[in-house]
Amino acid sequence: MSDIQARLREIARRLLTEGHVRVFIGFGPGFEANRPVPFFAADPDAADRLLLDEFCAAGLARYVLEEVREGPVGLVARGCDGLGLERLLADHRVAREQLYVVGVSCRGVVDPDRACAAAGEEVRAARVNGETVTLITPTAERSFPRSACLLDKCLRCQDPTPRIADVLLGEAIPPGERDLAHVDAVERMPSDERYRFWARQFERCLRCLACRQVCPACNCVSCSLDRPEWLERGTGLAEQFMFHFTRAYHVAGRCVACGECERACPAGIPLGLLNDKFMKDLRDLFGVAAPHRPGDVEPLGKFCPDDPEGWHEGGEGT
Amino acid sequence: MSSDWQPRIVGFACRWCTYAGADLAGTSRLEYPATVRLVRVPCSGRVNPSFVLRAFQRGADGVLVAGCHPGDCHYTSGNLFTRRRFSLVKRFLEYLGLEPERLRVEWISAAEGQRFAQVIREMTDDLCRLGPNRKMREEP
Amino acid sequence: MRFLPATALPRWLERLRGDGATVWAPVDEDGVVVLRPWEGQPIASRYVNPLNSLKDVLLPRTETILEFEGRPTDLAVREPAPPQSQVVFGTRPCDAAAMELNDRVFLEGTFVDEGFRRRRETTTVLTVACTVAGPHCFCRAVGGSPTAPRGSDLVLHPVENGYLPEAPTSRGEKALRAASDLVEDVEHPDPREAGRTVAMPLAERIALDGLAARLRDHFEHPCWDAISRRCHSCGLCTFVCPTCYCFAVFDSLRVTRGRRQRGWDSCQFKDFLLMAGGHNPRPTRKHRVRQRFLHKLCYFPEAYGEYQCVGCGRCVAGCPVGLHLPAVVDELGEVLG
Amino acid sequence: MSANPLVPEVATIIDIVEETPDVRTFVLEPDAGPVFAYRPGQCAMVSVFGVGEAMISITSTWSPERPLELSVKRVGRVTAALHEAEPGHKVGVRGPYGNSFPVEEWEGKNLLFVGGGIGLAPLRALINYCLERRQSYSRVDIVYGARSPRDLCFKREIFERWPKVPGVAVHLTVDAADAQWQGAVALVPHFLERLAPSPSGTVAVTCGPPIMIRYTLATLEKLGFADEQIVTTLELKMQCGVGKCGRCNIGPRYVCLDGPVFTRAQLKELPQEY
Repeated sequence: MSDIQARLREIARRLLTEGHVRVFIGFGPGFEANRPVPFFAADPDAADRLLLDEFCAAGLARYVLEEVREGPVGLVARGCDGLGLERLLADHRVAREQLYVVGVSCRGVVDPDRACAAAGEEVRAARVNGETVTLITPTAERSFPRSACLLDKCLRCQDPTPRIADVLLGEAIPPGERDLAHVDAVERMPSDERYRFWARQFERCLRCLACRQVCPACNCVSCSLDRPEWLERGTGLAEQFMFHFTRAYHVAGRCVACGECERACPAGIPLGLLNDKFMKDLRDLFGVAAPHRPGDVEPLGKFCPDDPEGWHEGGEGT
Repeated sequence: MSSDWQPRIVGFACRWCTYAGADLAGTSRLEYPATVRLVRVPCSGRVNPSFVLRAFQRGADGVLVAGCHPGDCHYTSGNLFTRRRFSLVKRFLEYLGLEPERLRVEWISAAEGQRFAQVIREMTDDLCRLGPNRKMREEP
Repeated sequence: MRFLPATALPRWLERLRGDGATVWAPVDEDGVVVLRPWEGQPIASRYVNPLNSLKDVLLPRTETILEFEGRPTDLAVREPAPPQSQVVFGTRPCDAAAMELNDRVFLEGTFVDEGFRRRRETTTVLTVACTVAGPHCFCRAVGGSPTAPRGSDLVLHPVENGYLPEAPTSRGEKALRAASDLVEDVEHPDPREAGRTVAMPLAERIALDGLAARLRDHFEHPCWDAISRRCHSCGLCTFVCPTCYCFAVFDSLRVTRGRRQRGWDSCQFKDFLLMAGGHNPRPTRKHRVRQRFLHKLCYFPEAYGEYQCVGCGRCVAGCPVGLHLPAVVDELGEVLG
Repeated sequence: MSANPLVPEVATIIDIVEETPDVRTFVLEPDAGPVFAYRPGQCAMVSVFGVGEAMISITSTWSPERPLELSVKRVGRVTAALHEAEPGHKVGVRGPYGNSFPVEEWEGKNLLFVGGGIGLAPLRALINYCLERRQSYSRVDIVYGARSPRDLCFKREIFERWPKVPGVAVHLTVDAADAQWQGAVALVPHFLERLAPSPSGTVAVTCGPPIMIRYTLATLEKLGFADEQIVTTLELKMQCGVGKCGRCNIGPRYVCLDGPVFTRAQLKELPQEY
């Protein structure tokens, strides 16, 4: 990665020096060494503080919305960031010529808490290989399965490489199939148990709106979730269901599966299970790619004359 | 639950077909339980899925979304969007734990008074078996 | 010194519940530890802090102020019944201290916040002291300690197979009386001392001395632009914070019946100060992030003589972009010297 | 009355006066007991049950038997709902909130009131208070402007009652005249500059939309008014009115407790965030 980081800095410096972009968005050092934070390099020298490692967790696409107001933006993009950018482009929230995308392939981001639990001490560095992750601690260097180290969102990733890069650093990794098996497990529950499962999840919801604020698909200028006629401010269970139903439905067919909502949720609500349910049914009923590729007509913005009637074939173990 | 309990069904009915079909059921003196309150909408495509959830929130035991048969939409294609949308929404509400019988989507034309009455009879039977809905419902 | 065996815990809580109180305890829900009304379910033991703090108990997410019924010309308004007594088990010393900070806001000054007062006076806080600090903890940097009794009615110091209870208040002593037959006498050194040796690396890294005074003159400092730039304007930090208390008042109406409630609100939401005419005094992230941190680090100390932070670490663990209090203190320290 | 400061008293609207196309004065009488005592400049939280609450400055001057008057411009959800209300309707009211104009400190001085649009509402309470104690104050000048003649509030007072009081001058202006308008056509700050009142022994009190206040303050400064001689009121979003909800603070000050009345000197001490 360090070679790619050096090339990234070089490109960012050039873009800023030549005035192609006003700001370059990437990652910079965070308060804790294994938690880099989004960083905005506004001058060529700041480009040297850009870093790129296995701990860069936050999605960057959403920042573009605000940053392009002042001029063209450069940014580093993994597969998930790339899909987020495609979402914003398809929604006409930004224009392609306002962006300079430096693509990198990503094999997964290490969750420092999870890795620390696996390694038993603070993790200083990591290498993500094929099926294993090597964690480097002050005392040892050991390998663990991906599921013991990576962020949840990365375990189901289907797009390691962005499709819209202006320049790609390193090798492209071909896209795969999104694994939606975790949806099946919920579908198999009896309906009362399923209701209790979701009620328990939603009861924890603080309504902090982090899921919406980090989401590249939740880019509307004004949101029905802020309007009391659509969503009352009370936090009773009924309103929590309304909130989560509305959030998930409004990104149905538009969600790019970047997983940021779930990563951001402080209450550990498995928001991916909601988004992926729509994704699975869109795939099974209407043959929509999972996730739907932004740019084509949205799956809920069109129809086929011979669409199936999905309500006859719920096929769930109720 | 007392034996004379009757479910409350909120029916969103397209004015061009189902609403007229319900009228026909009435003028034909067809018998069906008085369990449904119809909300007339210009097209089944007007039914925002939030309406359905709101109805359950505020005390509906069942919800019917009904419009013109595919191909017969007064606005050409409104019900074709409905078909896609409610294919997903119905499955999603079941995924959240709602019993499948509580939400029905039906195509009922202005001539199908019989069909309307039959759907309400079936729904009422199903809901009587299930009892009052408590899921996603707000505290009274 | 008194000793409460861990095995006696459920029986004790059951007795407290039997007295008609709602008992809250940390339970593990799908891997997330949450304070919940306890009805005999297994009590979580391995946690740094529950997702929700004492704030959830004393200043609930939503609370009814009044109910009304009738027509516009003939309307009856009634207040809800006063809250039941509550017992909270398993809160940490930082959260207990946070409630003393909220006491300053809600119980002092021209007006007393009646909703808060009633809950506060009928709630017994049974704190479980910390024997280890989590990676995000920094209570020591803001004057707290893993074993401090501030804000607690009873502090339970965990030792092998049980707890050493310490009752700073008579309310705590009363709660402990319900366990008088379960408590044994043991010899043990002062358990508060253990708090001094708990390693807390994050607390070592931030320096708050004199920061309030330095911030006063830097309202317009350009650093606020840089600090706030990565903020997504969600309300996560404010909602998980045990000391943040901002609320909104809102009505709901069902034909002829309705209620007025208050519920948590966040100064980080863009419409927090939006007025009916369209004027918004804090229209940008910079305004809002600055408000949050100046409130905690400058305005609150000016009014009450201490920082509005107890170092619970929830913002550190939660913020999706690492914009939490220690990070901001660190960044401010760099630019303000 | 409830021990909970957030619980309002129920009051009945006994009269509604249409001041302008979008301003109405609501005359309220609490259903149980007399109106709370209040001073000029203080506010009340008014609520339409089922819609919400809004902080409104009190337009009447207090006396034990006088009903409460609130002049409300239709701008948002609550004020729109109030405008839909009719006499006989019940509303909630709680208060009084905030500080008030330091009228005792001003005794013996000249008073200059500068109002714009609905900004005359809090000034009306103050002006009537001072005119009821006419002998305590020296010369009184009332400068008032609105967008158009029909947008001028409290027409009976500005045209008839106030000008008749000895030593009181009412100076009216509009941004845009209509066919009947004989008076000045100018923005309030410009109009004020032309009138050029003397700062000597004078207190200037100004209330109006933020943009008018900004330029009025500049004009007053140009005319030689010191910051301590200039008084204004602030308006910020409020939810509780009792210093708890964390909404209306400007730095360490709460508008609901420490305001809404501030001197310009006090405002300069605060972060510029209002």
